[in-house]
Amino acid sequence: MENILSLLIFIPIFSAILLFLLPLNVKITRYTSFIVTLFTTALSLWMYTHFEANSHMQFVEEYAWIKAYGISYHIGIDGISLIIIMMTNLIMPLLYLSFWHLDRKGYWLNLLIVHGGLSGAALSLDLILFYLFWETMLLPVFFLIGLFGRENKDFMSMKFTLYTIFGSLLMLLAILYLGHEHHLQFSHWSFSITDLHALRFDVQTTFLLFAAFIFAFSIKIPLFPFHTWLPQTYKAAPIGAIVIMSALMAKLGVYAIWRFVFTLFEELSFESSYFFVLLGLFGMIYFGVAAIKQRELKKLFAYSSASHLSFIVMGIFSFNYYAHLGAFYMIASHALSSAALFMMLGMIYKRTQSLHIHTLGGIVHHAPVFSAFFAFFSLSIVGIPLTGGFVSELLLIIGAFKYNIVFGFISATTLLIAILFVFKLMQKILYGEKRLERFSELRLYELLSIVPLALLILAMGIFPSYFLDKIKPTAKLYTQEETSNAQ
Amino acid sequence: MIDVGHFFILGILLFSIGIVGMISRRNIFVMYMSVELMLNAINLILVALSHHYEDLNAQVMAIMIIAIAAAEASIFLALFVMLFKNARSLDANFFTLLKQEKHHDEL
Amino acid sequence: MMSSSLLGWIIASVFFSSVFIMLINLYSKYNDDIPQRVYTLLGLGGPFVSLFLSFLLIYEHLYKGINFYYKAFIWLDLEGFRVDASLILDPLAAAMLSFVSLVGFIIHLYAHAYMKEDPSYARFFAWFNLFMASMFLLILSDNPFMLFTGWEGVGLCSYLLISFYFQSEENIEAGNKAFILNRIGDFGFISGLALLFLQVGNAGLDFASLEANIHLIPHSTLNLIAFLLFVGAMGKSAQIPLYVWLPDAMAGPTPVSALIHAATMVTAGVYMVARFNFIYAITEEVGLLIAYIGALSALLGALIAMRQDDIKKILAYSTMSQLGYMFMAVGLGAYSYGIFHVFTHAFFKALLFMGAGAIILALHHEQNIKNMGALKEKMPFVFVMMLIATLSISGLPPFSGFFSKDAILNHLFASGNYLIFAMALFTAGLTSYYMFRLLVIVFISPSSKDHQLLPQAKLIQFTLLVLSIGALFAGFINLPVFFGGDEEYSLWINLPDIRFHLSHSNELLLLISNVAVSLAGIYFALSHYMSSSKDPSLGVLDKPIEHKFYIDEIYYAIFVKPLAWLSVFIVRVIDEKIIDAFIHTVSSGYQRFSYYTDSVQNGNVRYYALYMSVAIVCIFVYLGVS
Amino acid sequence: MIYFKQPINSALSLIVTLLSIAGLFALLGGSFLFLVQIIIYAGAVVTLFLFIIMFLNIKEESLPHEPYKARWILLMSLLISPFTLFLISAVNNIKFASLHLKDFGSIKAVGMELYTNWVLPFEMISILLLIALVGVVILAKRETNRD
Repeated sequence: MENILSLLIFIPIFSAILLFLLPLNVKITRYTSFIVTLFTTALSLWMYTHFEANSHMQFVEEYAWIKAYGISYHIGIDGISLIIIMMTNLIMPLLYLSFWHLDRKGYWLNLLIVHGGLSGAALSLDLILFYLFWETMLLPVFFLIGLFGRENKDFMSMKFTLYTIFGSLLMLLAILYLGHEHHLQFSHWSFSITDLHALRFDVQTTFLLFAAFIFAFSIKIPLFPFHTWLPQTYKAAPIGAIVIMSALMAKLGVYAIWRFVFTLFEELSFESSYFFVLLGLFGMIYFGVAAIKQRELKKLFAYSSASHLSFIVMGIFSFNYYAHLGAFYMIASHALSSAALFMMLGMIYKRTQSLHIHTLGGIVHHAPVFSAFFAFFSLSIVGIPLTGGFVSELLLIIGAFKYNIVFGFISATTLLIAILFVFKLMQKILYGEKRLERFSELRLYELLSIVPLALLILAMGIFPSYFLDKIKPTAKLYTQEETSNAQ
Repeated sequence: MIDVGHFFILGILLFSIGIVGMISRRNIFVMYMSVELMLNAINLILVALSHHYEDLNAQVMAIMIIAIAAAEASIFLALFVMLFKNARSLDANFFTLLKQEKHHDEL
Repeated sequence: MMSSSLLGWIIASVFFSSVFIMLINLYSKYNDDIPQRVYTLLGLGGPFVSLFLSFLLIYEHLYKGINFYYKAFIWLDLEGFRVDASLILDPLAAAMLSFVSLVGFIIHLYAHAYMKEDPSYARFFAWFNLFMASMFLLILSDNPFMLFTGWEGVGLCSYLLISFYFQSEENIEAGNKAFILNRIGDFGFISGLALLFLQVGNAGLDFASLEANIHLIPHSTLNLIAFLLFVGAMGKSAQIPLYVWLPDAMAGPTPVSALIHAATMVTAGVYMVARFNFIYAITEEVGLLIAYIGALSALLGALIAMRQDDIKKILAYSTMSQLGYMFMAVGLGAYSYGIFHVFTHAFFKALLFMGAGAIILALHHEQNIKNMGALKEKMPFVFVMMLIATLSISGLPPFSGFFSKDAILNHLFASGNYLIFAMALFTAGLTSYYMFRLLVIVFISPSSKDHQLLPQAKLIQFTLLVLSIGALFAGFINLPVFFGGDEEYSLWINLPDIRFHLSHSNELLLLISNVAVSLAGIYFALSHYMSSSKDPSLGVLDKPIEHKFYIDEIYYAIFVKPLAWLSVFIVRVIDEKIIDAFIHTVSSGYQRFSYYTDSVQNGNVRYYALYMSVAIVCIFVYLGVS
Repeated sequence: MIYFKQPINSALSLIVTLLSIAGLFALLGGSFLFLVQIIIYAGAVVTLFLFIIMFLNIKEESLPHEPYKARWILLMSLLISPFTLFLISAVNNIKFASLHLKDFGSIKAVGMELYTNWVLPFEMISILLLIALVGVVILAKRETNRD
């Protein structure tokens, strides 16, 4: 199983191409793609068990690809990419399951391609390769929104795509510049981050390159003030695309900051940490407050996601062990919770054709099981103890206090921000006036798609130690480096 | 004394006049004639070159051009007839089918 | 110290009974109804096992004098941050455990009778048992993080149970309010924990290690930590300024009010302060603050309770007021008295609520005392029970409330904080006044209506009887020296109390004054309400008291409205009008640019030729120049 | 030629120009071209032109309204003058021999060239003419009046 990472990336992509070329009907496509994702999930679980708890890159594969320019096929996995990979592979089959009724072939194919793109982006250690996969996962989302979205989907898919491509093009420029600079300084081309790590620039160049990378990633995450595509895109996008964007892609932005920005611009990241911690905290409160008065559920959770992601960014820029671990853990726990929530929003939409708070209400009278799960997942994003969210919030708050006591206090308001809208939301749509004529209870496949998530969230809250063991060394390694730099 | 250079100069002048006529006038007939004028200017230069190098190839080329011009003239004129029948106009500004319809997308 | 997995089973039995009820209940939504006795068996069996185990362990603990502990698993183990999921049974925990499990089980029995007809019987017991599990975890945990887990758990269950009757939006609002205000407290709590951890956490996070290292923290930081932790207690125990949720919390079923919002959960704040006694013992400034807040809350609660008409709200304000007493005690270093008052309060307040519940049930869910009256003949048993509880809360000897309240008042006086003492004493008078007002209006004063009463379940009467024994005699376990006892309870709990010595004559004087103030309150209440249920005027205070000093309105104006406004402002103005507008201007700038370049390509071939020749000319000019 | 309002005037002046050019061809020794120019251009093309102009029977009002014709021509001349001047100055720099009339470009010589080295393009031109012929017939026959 030396090539397990490549398998994880290319099995979905190739099966998507194959399914596209073969004249199969929707049913077979659906079954095949579901089995493919189950297979990758099994592979990833195998990899998880064989992943050793240390901070080195594991399962590394490196082949020269375009030799003349030093572009190589270089992939590997460490603690933080492990999280992304595991989350991707856990959520994807469940996502398929929750849309079992959907009869559009393109939907499944696009999801498979995004799946491969996500895995690829999370595993690449070569900047060009990374850029390739980064865009690979963007285009299917463009199609998903454009083909299966609603309302002003055309406009929003364009806006989303242009916005993110604009960011990533700046990043591409920066990547090319880095390779070129490597050529100048070491007289051969390379785009591998381990090589580029050795480059040194003057202050201004570093700043510009840093800004280009940060710009690309903060659009994807999104950070204030690059977030305005988010609520409208979520409103227009189909649920599958939202689950991917919110649960996985946004996290990938954070991951990319960690993997590339911190590696390449270690000192500058450290020096600018104050700014980003502040931005993260500001974003957390800003988006959280914005969510309070949202009346469209997808927009509401869009702001809520943004709030949590800002919080995660605060964590990784705090540069200490606890904050890093908390941020990692929140990447996982929030991915699970938000995936589950958006999947449940999809179920609501399927039943009522509406996601506006005023049209919903009193679901609990019709569907108590549905309400129980919805309430559980809502509470899990609030960070109730015994859910993974609590552990991550606790670690992040401790990390923030360690960074700066005032920021610590601000970060502790995270306990308040989310509940302000989550509880109102539960009141309006689950309880409250009985506005819906009927609302059918969860079906078996829907239950199957969310129960694993619920169990995992609980397990993450009750036995965090078990999950954290694998990622601890990665988080520690970086902070040690950072602290030694600080001294 | 007149030498080959003067033929060149004449050719250049004719060509320029052709360009000026082509761009300045809106009458499609005049525009077409300006094109013909430019072709002839080129022919003149070709023949002058042929004389200068004492090489017949250039003359053959000029013959080709004349032949093509003849073919082209017939098609042009057929088109003109059609255009005039359709639009009752000889105004070049009137025929702007190349132009794209202006429409305002969002964004 | 002795390890015993039974400790874990105290929590696990209620927790699993809750989980099983939940699962069976969810399963039943797809299939036929499950007979109610399945739920009853699970719902009452779990707490019974817990009760049995608790008393087994407490008995062992008392008999052998050893503490028990149980380490389930490592919850978190990071470098320098190790939290075990471990439990400990020391005297303080045993003291809490004893009455929580006992009162909890009794209220479970009561709830079984009370909720029998409710279609959501199963849901109720699922959450009730989950609450018990969280409460046990809160009490038994041996480190602040597990305590916080239980702390949040009880808050969550409290939310779920307050909004139990979710058909009405008001109840859900009340639940939301409770949870949000609790969360504000948790904000303080978790900040305090984070600071505490960063100061001394590396040496271990269980209470014993924290206590051993507490002297390493600089005093100012410790003050901050102590204050932040107390903010958590403010939320949970409904003290000023975070008390407003407690009266609204009465929207839940009455057993919930009895168990959660009177006997157990709200006292968690007091328990927490007592748990952290090693911090509060050396931060006198914060202790004094706590005492003042407690005194103000006690006074405010008592004042508002004077003019409430909803029977459960009166009791809620009274709870707030009694909690104020507890905080006065723990703030000024009398931890064991505080816990002792928690202990006695659990009995008489639970009894009051359950009596009130019995009345409410009998009167077809009528809660307004002005619509009641002259129930003494119709419900003599309940009347006696309520009378016992009322006498107990009023602090008349020999009822349990007397001993605990007297001990606190004496301590307040002896500590020399006469202002606090005066407020507490005045509150004591108010307490007996409003409690007797309630009692008299409900049972004695003439009623305009003739109520058709529902018959009383035997089980309810039995549970009332059991509690009334507690309300009567619980006080004797901490008999002060003055009465010939030796404060066995305080000695057993073994907290670092600050002791002041009062002379015998002073103690006698205090005793007389305390009782006299209570009697005066009773006298005023009786003299007024025996004949009519109309409230006498209090002059200028009438309006503010009736409107609860406008606190809800003020909070709404200061916090809720601006926040809602800000939210709309962010989305409508900042996001849409500023940031997005900017981005759209940039992108539509491209569009406008393309509009102009587009008009160059006007479809007119002549112009194309023109552009071409312009380009050619440019090239030639360039060639000519160079 | 480019200034006349009526296309027929322009066409007539074009004939004059073409004939003059034919004379110049003769001066340069292209006797065959001289003939071709007169026969095909002046004889066939421009005649066809005149024929069409007359056939269309263009009225005054259907001529385009060109109020700024003179201005356009002036400006274009100015615009194009650098191009022209540059080329002229370039040509002036080259030393050319004076005209030496020889028997050069006779019909036979041109014919030899055409049927040996240029035979393939020549044949292609013929096909092109054929295509043009067919195209014109189709265009002219098409029912064009859509209104």
